[in-house]
Amino acid sequence: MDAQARNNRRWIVASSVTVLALLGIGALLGLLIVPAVQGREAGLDPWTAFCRAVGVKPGVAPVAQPISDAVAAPVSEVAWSSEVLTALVHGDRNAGQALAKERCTACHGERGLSTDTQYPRLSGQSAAALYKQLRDYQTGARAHPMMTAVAQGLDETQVRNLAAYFAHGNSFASLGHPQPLQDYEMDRLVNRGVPDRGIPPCNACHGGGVGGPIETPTLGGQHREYLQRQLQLYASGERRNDVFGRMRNIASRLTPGEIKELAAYYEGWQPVEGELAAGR
Amino acid sequence: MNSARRLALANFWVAFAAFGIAAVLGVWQMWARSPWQAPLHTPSNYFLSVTAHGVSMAYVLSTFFIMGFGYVVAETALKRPVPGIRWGWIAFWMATAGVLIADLAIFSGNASVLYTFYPPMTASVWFYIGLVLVVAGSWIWCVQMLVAMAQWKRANPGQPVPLAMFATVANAVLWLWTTVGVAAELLFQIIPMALGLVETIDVGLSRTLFSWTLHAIVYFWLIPAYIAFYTMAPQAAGGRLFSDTMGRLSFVLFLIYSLPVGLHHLFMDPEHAAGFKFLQSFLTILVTVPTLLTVFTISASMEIAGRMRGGKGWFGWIRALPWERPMVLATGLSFFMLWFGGGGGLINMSYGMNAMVHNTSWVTAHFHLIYGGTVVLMYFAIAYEVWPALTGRRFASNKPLRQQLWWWTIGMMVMTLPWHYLGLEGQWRRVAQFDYSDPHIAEWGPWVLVSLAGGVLLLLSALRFIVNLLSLHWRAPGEAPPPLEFARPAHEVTQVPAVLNGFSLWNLLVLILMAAAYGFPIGHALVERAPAAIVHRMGG
Amino acid sequence: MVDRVHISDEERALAEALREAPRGALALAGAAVGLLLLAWFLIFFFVFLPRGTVT
Amino acid sequence: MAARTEQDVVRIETRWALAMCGVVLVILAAILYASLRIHVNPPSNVELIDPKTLHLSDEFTEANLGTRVGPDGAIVARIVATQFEFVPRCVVLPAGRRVTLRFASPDVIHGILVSGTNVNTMVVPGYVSQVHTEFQKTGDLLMPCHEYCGLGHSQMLATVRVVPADRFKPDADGRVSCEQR
Repeated sequence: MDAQARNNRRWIVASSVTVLALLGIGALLGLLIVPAVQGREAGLDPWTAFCRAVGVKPGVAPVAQPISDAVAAPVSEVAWSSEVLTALVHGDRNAGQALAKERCTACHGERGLSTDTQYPRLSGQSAAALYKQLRDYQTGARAHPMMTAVAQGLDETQVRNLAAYFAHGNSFASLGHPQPLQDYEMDRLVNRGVPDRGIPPCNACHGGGVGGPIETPTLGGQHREYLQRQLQLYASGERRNDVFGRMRNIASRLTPGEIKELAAYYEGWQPVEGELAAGR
Repeated sequence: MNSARRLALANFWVAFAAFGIAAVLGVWQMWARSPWQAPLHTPSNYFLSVTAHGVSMAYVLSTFFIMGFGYVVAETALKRPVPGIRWGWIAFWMATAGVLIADLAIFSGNASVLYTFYPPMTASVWFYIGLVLVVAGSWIWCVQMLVAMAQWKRANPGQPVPLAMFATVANAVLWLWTTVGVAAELLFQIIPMALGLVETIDVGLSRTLFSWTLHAIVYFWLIPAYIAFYTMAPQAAGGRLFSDTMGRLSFVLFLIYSLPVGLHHLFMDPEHAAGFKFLQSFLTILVTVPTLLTVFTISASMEIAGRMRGGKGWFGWIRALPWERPMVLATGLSFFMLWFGGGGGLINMSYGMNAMVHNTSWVTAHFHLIYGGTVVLMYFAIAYEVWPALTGRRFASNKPLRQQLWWWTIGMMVMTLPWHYLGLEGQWRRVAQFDYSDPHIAEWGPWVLVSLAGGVLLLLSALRFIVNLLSLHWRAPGEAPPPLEFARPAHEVTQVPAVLNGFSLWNLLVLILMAAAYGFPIGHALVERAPAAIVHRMGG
Repeated sequence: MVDRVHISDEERALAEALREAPRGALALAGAAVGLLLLAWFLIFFFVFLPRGTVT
Repeated sequence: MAARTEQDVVRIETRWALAMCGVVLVILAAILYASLRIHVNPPSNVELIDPKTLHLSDEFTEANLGTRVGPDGAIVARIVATQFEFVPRCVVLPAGRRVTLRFASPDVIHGILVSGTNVNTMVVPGYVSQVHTEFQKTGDLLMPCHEYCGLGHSQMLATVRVVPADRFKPDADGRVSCEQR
C-alpha cells in the first residue's frame, strides 16, 4: 500500500462518507424532523405526519384536512374516457348512415346538410360534440321538444355510429386556416382574445387542432340563426349543459350585436375545397 | 487540429444558426408582450414563437455547441485525433435532421406545446421524433468522449487527465444520466400518446420524469462555460490556474449534485409531498458549493495573472488584467451576471420561498441571466478563442468582439432586472397579451418596454456575433494563428487521486443519490396510479 | 494570444505573484458571496415573510 | 496567505470551502426556521381525483364551487381551473383568518398565483391542489393562470376579493360569493 494507493483510498472513503452523510441528514430533516415538529400543532401523531410528508396520505403536516359534505349535482353527465374516444374514431359509419336516413335526415337534411335554419347542420361536425349533445339529450342535461325523444330512442352504440357517420361529412370547413378579419374588434373576439372583458378568443377552442376541450363543436358553416340562438340560450342560462359553465360565462359577456356578428362570421366560413373536414 | 476541425465547425454553425433565428423570435415576443402593437400578434403565433425560441436556445444552441466544443477539447487537450470521427458525422447529421423535423412541426403550427412539452397538451409526433434524434445524436458524442479519455488513459497510465477533458467527460456522464428521465417520458408516455395509440396520460408521472432531466440539463449547458473559466480564462489572462485539484472537485460536485435535485422544479406541484421536496431542496443547496468554489478559484487565477503583469496591492491586479482580450472580458462580465443569476437561483430553490416566484417573470429572468447571460456569453468567448484554430485565420481586431460582449451583457441586464421586479409584482409567464387596461397590469407596461429595449440590444449583439464569426471565414488567410493551449496550474500536477481522474465512484454515488431522491416519488407514481388525463391534441 | 515572456521571467513573475496571491481574490470573492448572502436575507425578511405564511 | 506550494493552495482552498459550507448552513438554517417555527411549506397535498369525472364529483360539482364555511368551521374556497377560465371567476375570503384554497382541473395543467401573496400552486389533472394561508391585506388580488394551457391562456384570470373579517358574512348554507357583496 504505497502512499498514492493510501491517498486514493482516503479520498474514496472521505467522499463516500460525506455524500451519504449529507443525504442522510437531508432525508432525516425532510421526512422525519420537519413533519413531526409541524405535525404537533395539528395534533398529528408523528406517523401520520410522516405519511403526509411522504405523500401516502393527503394533506400537509401542520393543518387538518378540510372535509366536504357537498353532494354531486352535475348537469352534463358525459365523462370522456379512452374507450369512448377510440370508439368514436372507429365508429361504424355505414350503420350510422342507415340509422341517420331513418331518424335524422327528415329534419337535418340529406347527409346532415339541413336547409331549415332551426335544425343545425351535422355534416363534418366533431364526433365528440355530436356524441355529447346526443347523450345530454338522453340524460335531460339538454332538452328539446323533439330531440329528447329521438335521443332517448338510441342506445350507446347507435349514438357512437351516428356521431362517427356525421363527423365524416365534408360540408364544414376546417377552421385550421382562419379567414383574415377586417373589423379589429371582431378579430379580437375571434383570434386575439379580449382580456379586459375576460373573453378568450373563440378560436382558442373552436379553431382547428388547438388542443381545446374535447367536446368543442366545429362552428364553421353552421346556420347563423342556430348559432345565434344557442349563444342567446347560453347567455340567459337556459341552456346549461356546458361543463362548468364555460359557454354560459362567455356568452353572458357578449353584447347582442357581437352575438349576431359572430354567428354570421362563422356561417360565412366557406368550406375549403378538397379538404375533408373530418371530425378530429 | 484537423480531423475534428470540420466536424466541430459544422456543429458550431448549426448551433449559431438556431441561435440567430431564436434571437429574432425573442425580440418579437418582447414586442408582442409590450403595450405597443406588434405585427402578426396572435396567440397562436406567440406560442409558436415561444416554442421555437425555447427549443432553439435550450436544445439546439446548447447541444450542438457542447458537441462542437467537446471535439475541440478532445483533440487539443489530449493531443490525439478524436476516436470514431465517422460516428461523429452520423451523430451530427442525425441531430441536424432532428432539428429540421422538429422545426417543421413547430413552424407549421402543429407543435405549440413549448419546449417543456408538458402533457396532456400533445404536439404532432414529428416534434417529439425530432427531439429524440437530437438526444440520440448527443449520446453518440458522449460515447466518443468516454472512448477518447479511456484511450488516452491507457496510453498514459497514472497520468492526470487534462482538466479540460476531465470536465468534458464529466459533462458527458452527467448528460447520459440526465437524459434517462426525458427519454423514458418520451418513449413510454409522450410518443405513444402523440401517435394516437393512447387517449389518456399520467400527467404527474410525466412531469416527474421530465424534472429528472430538467435541472441537470442546465448544468450540461453550464459546464462548458466553467471549462472556459478553468482552462481558457487564466491562459488568456497570461496567468496560471490557481488549483487544478479544486477544479476537478468542482466538476465532480456538479456531476453528483445536479442530478438528484429535479423536484425543485415541482415544488408547487400537487403530485409530490413536502418530505421529498425538502430533501431535494437540501440537495439543491449543495449544488451551489461548486459554483462558490469556482468563484474564488478563478478570481485567484486572475489575481495571479494580474500580479504577473505588475498589479500591486489588494486589487491592483484587476486593473492590470488584459481586459482587451475577449476571453478575459467575457469572464469578468460573466461573473457579474452570475451574481444576479445565481442569487435568483438561491431564492428559487429555498423550499417554501419558491411560492413567491414560481412561474413568474422572476424565473424567466433567472434562466435568461444564468443561461442566456453567464453561459451563452462564455459560448461567445469560447467561439472567439477557438475560431482562429478552426479557420486558420486571426481576427483583424478584438474591438468588434469586445463590443459584442458588452452589448450582450448590457442588453441582458437591462432586459432581466425589470423582469425580476415584475415577477415579484405577480407578472405571470407565457402570456401572449397583457390586459393593459387593468390598473394593476398597466403599471407593468413601462417596465416591459425597458425589457424590450434590452431585447433589441441583445438582438443587435446576436447579429454582430454571427457577423464577427463569418468575417473570419471571408478574411484572406494571413499569418497562422497560435495553436490553442489550455491553462497550466500554478503548481505542476504530477498525479491526482484516482477518484479525481475517473468517474466510477461518482457513478455509484449518483446511483445511490438518485435512488434516494427519485426512488419513492417515481415508485409511488407507478404503484398508486393517479387518474389519467385526456389527451388534448394540438395541430393536424 | 499569450505574450511570450522569456520562460525564466515568467517563472520568476509567477513566483513573485504567488507570494501575494490570493488575498485579493479572497477579499473580492468573499465580498461578493457576503453581498449575496445579505441580498438573500433581505429578500427573505422584507419580501418573502411579509407576503404571508403558506403551508 | 501566500500560495507558494501546492500544499498552501490546498490549505487556502479548503479554508474557503469551509467558509462556503458555512454560508450554505446559514441559508439552510433560515429555511429550517421558516419550516419549523412558522410552518412554511410549498403546497404539497398529495390527493387524487379523476379529471375525467371531476364535474360528476361531490366536492367539485358546479354548485359547490366558491367559498364555503364547512361543517367543521373551516373556510374553504374550491375553484376549478378549466380551459380558459376559473370557476368561479371571483372568490371572497376573509382577512386575518386561516383559509384553504382547493383547486382541480378537468382538462390540462394550469397554475395559479395570487399577486402580492405567497399563494402559488400548480393545478395538475389527476390531483387536488391545496394551499392553506392567512391573508393580511384586503382588496381585490389578481389570480392569473400561470401555466400555458392553450391559446386562451392569456385571458385566464380570476380575482380573490379579500374582505375584512367582520364583513365576511356566509349565507345559511355557509357560502359567500362576489355577486352577493
